[in-house]
Amino acid sequence: MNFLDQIWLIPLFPLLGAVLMLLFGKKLDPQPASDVAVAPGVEHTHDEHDTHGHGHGHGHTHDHGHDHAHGGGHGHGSPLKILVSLLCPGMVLLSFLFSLGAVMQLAQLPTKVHQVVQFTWLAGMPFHMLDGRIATFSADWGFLLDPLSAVMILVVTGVGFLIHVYSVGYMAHDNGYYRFFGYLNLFVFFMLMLVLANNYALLFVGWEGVGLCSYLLIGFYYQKKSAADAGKKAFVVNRVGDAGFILGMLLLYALLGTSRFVDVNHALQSGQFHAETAGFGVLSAIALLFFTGATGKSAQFPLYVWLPDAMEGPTPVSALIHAATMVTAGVYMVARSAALFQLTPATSSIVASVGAFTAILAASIALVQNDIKRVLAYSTVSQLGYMFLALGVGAYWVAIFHLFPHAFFKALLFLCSGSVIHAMGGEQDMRRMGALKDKIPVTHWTMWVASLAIAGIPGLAGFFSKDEILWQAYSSPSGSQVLWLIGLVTAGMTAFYMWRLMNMTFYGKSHVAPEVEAHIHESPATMTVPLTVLAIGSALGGWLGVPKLWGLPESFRAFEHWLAPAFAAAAAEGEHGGAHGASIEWILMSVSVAIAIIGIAVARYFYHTKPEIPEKLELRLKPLYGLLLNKWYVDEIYDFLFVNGLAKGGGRAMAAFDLSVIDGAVNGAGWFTRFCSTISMWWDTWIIDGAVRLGSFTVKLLSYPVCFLQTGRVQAYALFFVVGVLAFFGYYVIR
Amino acid sequence: MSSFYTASDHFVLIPAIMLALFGCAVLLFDLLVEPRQRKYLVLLVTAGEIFTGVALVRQQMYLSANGLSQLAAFQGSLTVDGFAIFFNWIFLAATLIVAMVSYKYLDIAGEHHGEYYGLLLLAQCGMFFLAAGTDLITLFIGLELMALCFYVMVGFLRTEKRSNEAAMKYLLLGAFSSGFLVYGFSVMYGISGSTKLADVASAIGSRQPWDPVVFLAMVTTTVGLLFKISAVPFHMWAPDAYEGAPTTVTAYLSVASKAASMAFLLRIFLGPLAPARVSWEWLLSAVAIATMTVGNLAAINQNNIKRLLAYSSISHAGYMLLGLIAGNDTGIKGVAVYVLVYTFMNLGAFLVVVALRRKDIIGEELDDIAGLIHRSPGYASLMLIFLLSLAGIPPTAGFLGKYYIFLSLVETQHYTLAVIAVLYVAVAIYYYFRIVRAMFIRDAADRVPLASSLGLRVALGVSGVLTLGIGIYPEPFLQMAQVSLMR
Amino acid sequence: MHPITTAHYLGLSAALLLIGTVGVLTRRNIVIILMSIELILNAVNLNLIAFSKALQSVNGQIFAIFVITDAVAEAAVGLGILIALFRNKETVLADEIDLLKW
Amino acid sequence: MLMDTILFYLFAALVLGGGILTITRRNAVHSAIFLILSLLGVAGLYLLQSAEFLFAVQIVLYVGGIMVLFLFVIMLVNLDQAAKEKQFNRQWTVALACAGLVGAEIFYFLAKGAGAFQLAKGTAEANTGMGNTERLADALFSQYLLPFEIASLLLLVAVVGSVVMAKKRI
Repeated sequence: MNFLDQIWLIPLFPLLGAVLMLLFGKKLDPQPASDVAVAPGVEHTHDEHDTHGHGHGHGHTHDHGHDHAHGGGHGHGSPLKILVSLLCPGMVLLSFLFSLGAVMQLAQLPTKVHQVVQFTWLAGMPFHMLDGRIATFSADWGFLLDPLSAVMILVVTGVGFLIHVYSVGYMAHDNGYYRFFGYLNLFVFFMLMLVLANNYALLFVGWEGVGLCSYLLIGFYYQKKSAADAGKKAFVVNRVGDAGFILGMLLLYALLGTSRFVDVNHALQSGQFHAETAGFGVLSAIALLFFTGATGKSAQFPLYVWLPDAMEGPTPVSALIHAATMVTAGVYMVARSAALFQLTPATSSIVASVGAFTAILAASIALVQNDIKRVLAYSTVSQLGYMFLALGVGAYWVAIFHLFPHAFFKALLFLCSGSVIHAMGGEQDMRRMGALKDKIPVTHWTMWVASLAIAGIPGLAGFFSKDEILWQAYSSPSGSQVLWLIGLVTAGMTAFYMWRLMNMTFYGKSHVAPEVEAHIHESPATMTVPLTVLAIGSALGGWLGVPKLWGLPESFRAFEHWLAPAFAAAAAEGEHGGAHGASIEWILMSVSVAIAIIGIAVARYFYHTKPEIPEKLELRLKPLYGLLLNKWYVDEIYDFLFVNGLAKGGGRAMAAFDLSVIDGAVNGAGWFTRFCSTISMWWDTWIIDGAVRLGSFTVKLLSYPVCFLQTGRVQAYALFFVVGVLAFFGYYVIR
Repeated sequence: MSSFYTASDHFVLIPAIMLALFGCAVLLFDLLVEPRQRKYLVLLVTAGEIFTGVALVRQQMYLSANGLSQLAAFQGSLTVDGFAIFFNWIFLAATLIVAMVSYKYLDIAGEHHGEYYGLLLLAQCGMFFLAAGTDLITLFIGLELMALCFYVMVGFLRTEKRSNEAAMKYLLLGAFSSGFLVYGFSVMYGISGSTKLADVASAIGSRQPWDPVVFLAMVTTTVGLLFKISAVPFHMWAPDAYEGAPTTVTAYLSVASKAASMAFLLRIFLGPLAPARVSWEWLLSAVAIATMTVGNLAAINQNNIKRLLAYSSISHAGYMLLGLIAGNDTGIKGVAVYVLVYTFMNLGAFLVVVALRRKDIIGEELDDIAGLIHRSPGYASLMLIFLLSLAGIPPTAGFLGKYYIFLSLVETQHYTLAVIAVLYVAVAIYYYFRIVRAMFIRDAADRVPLASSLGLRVALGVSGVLTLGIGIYPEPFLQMAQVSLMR
Repeated sequence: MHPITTAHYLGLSAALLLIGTVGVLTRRNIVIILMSIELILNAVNLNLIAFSKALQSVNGQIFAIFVITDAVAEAAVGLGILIALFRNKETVLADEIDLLKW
Repeated sequence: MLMDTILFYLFAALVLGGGILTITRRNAVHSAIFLILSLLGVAGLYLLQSAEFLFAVQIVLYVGGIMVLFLFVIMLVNLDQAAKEKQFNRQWTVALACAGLVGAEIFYFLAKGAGAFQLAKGTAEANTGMGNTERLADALFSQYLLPFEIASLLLLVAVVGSVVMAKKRI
């Protein structure tokens, strides 16, 4: 079978699943709800009476069912439900298999590019491009499989399938089971459209579609107001980014007269356009607008605010959408436009700076979060920042390389956290966890692998990609030591907060409420098997991109070779590694490993060896959040110096000395990080979130005067009419 | 002066004749049928539309067979061209869909009278002349024919205060604005000595673009036109009329009347006023920005779905104007496409509101649509499609409309307008998603499935399929929109 | 005394338009608002007739006939709606019908 | 010539005076009477401009038809109550100012460009020897046949519409 020409089937399968679920799902719903849905055509007056009774009854069971969403309710295993459980993951599995087939066949092709155009979608009249030439632009329903999209579809369908399987277990007791899978399948469809599109307009279809599904899934637990709010926030913030994307897209058309990636790249590489090194030209503007879109979708500063809130959705959703796939759409899109960004150093450096800034900002915020999913959410933002850093310095394949294992280990982390939450009966606060290691061993071990991977321990996936990013940030012509340093600090923080999470959750003393304690149980096999598979991926995924330095056979650098044709332009002027000595690379690598280990060690020291330190700090700091920053600062120094160091030490001066030198250093370091992250938090809550709120608030506020113009008096309307006429006439006079 | 009603005149006029004929037939049959059989009048309307459709097809075929771009009749009073046929299809679809959903709604409201269908058809007849008229008098009379039907239909719930009020306001303002419009026409006549659009165009073309009298005619005409498409600051009738009118009429008013007025506006601006472009381009830009601003901002705080959609349709008028401002082929085609897709998506959204109406529940508030996904997943999914389309999210049809408009702005380097327009799309999502949120992310007050009738389901299905279909495979519709405008 | 020109008629028409507008904008009684609209339409007719004369073309007069027709139709429907409104609300004052707002 | 001038000013005074009184009288019946007066003035001006047919239409239709309709409604809805209320709304000052400005601007445009109207000479018949009514009929049933037919629909709608609106039970 020729998979390559049947690419269109890959997104079609999940679409089919989604349509089936959303149209007929209600009938499959094992809940007694189905008896309420009398055949919709029945005349209304006829059934009004008895449905009222049913409606009430059902409303009640519904709420009841939801309260016990995780608590083991009923309705397990009805044949229809099993059908849903088989159908939806099955569709994604089919997509995965087709993707595998297509990618394998793609590998046989000499050009490694395969484009299939189904039919024309947007056709236009001939129009004048910016340079005056006439072009007839068109966008097709067409698919492009090249190394870049190949990686993406494998990630989307592969990880997507595992998460679907996981969801079968995770959502087993939830109402709206069918709805959940319908949305999830729909999401996979749009995500596949996004990555398989052969032009920007079609990419935008997927781009908006995934946003919509994200919205629906974040708000899935609609009884929670916060969930509904979070969904709206996500959508609105994304739309702001999208505005940039649309404009960029249109400007690109007007400039090049084409929308296909292949043609765009060809045009950009034809030598007709020169790199805009001197100033900020139209290419830079387009790139910047694209990047604006990417910041929205991929949660970069300043549009990242929606992602942490998005954690209100069910955990598999967080794993699939808000960690592994959708949020990488921005990375993918920028990588897709590599030829464009290559020509626009100014924008590229903005990308790199924003990426680096986001990475460190989010990491510092993650340091103090107590909600297990929020830590991971900020971690995601931070890792995405890494990817943009790589994109910004021109290391496109490295960004995709990081995206790939990140999809594994971040999905795994989320799923593990979901498993923890599942075990804890819905508890998400890490302060009420602890010592879960032996109770949920599979979850623990898989999460352990993932944490090591994200922390950057050599041998595991995260190490290779992260190290490559740091190296590129340092060595690339557009990189710098500063970027590297930021990346390095972020790496340390990452190790710290991940092991803080591990320690608070799995090790140490148990803080679990007794009534919850009794029910802790390992998740069913549908959940643990995906975890294990992802753990293997997280462990081994990095070996596709071993640093050249290690001198291993070229097959260990498969990833770079695979992607090379996609970034031909970038590669052409790449190979800059030679400029720097191998020794520097070794040193940097060692430093990054060292800082990862230090981060882990500090976290372990804080949260395992001496758990009282953070608690103390916590206690001290908590009441001070609200106080003025300066005052707090003074108080803290006072406390630290006198209460800890002197007053407590008192007569035991020697012991005090020991304390202040050894512990003090540790405390100081901890205190400093906390200080920084508090500022970050403050910044996040008040400035960034505030700006978003201010934006929506202003819009709402402006809405009032506009409404109040509408007084209801018809003559006031007529007066406005006359004022309009007056203004028009006035325009003539003042012209 | 020899033969004043030729075969060719007849051929061009058939669609209007059919509409008028069946309109009168409905009025007559209404006297013959029992009150509870009135819903069969819909069949009569359908028959009328079929005949009209056949006539349109014949005209279309005649034009293409003879390689004509247009066919004038009545000594140039009426012109059938691609433009007119395109818009007439829109009117036809809108009228048919509205007729199909009306009987149930009016039954529930207790005001099911045959006159309603007659007025629907006669209104459509007026729209025919708006789209096909090329003479000031024809256009004016067509406009008034349409408007009068709407005044009555808006007030059709005669025992409801809000309906009375809406009709009264609409009539007072409508009559006032048409006074200005026809004042402008009179000045145009004074300038050219003729009522034919082509003569007016050449007369205006022979003058300076900033000629004071031309400007006077332009402004007074423009305000009348802008009133009809509910552009700011002449929009204020729209929210009130939309809210007070029976929902089916609101649907009709918001799409068919707007489409017809848009056709009218295009005829005037691309015809007689085209030479004076420099003097109206800025005016329309300001109006478009104001329209998008007011429409989008005011919609945010609405809790009544009809009112919210009313403000949203005001903002859509702003987008449509942008295509005219851009003024290149893409822009004009963009307007045509926009009107087409707007028809189906807006109609669809209102139809779902129609479905919410029950005996004792008016069903217009956001609370009434809450939890629709649990009550009627099909309706909720369709509504989602309509709202996504209204918000301009691909691959729905709404994206297509916005897309061409924005593209034309970028092509003609109206960057500021493009940026503003795109940003307002972001604002729009905010209020459309209030409805989505109510439907999907809230619990229903009760779980009674929506009332529905065969007509309603067919109408919703058609709107839904077209809203998605045009977005996914727009080619045939784009071909239709290759309107032959007088350029 | 200057001979009467088209401009005189146009000025008179503009003045009548103005009066009608003021009536629409200020009078509370809907019946009188409708009368004011009649004034506006008559202003238009004055314009048309004046042009018709000046241009020696009968088209303007025909246009005026249609404007009169329209005025009649609008008045009839307007008064009908007014009666329906009065039946429900017992008022004919324009600023007292404000159920629909904001 | 002089006669024309005098008559013009006479009718103009009638038109404007009637108009002003229409919109200022408290009693709606008085308003209606002054409206008739104003419309009669307009009719007179038609005559001056040699639009005899329109003169007749104006008298019959407006003064005979519409005015009866108005008076009828005034009786029907019993305006006594309304007559005791304030007759101007709260926005009247602003409205007057705005309307005045618009009027001033229209005058400004007319003053600037009125002369231009004489430029366009009608292409139509100058003097065919036909009377006004005949010429009108000629044009109405040839060139303007279509709007004439549409007008019948317009009137149909007006009849149906006003019946639907005004009748208690239909």
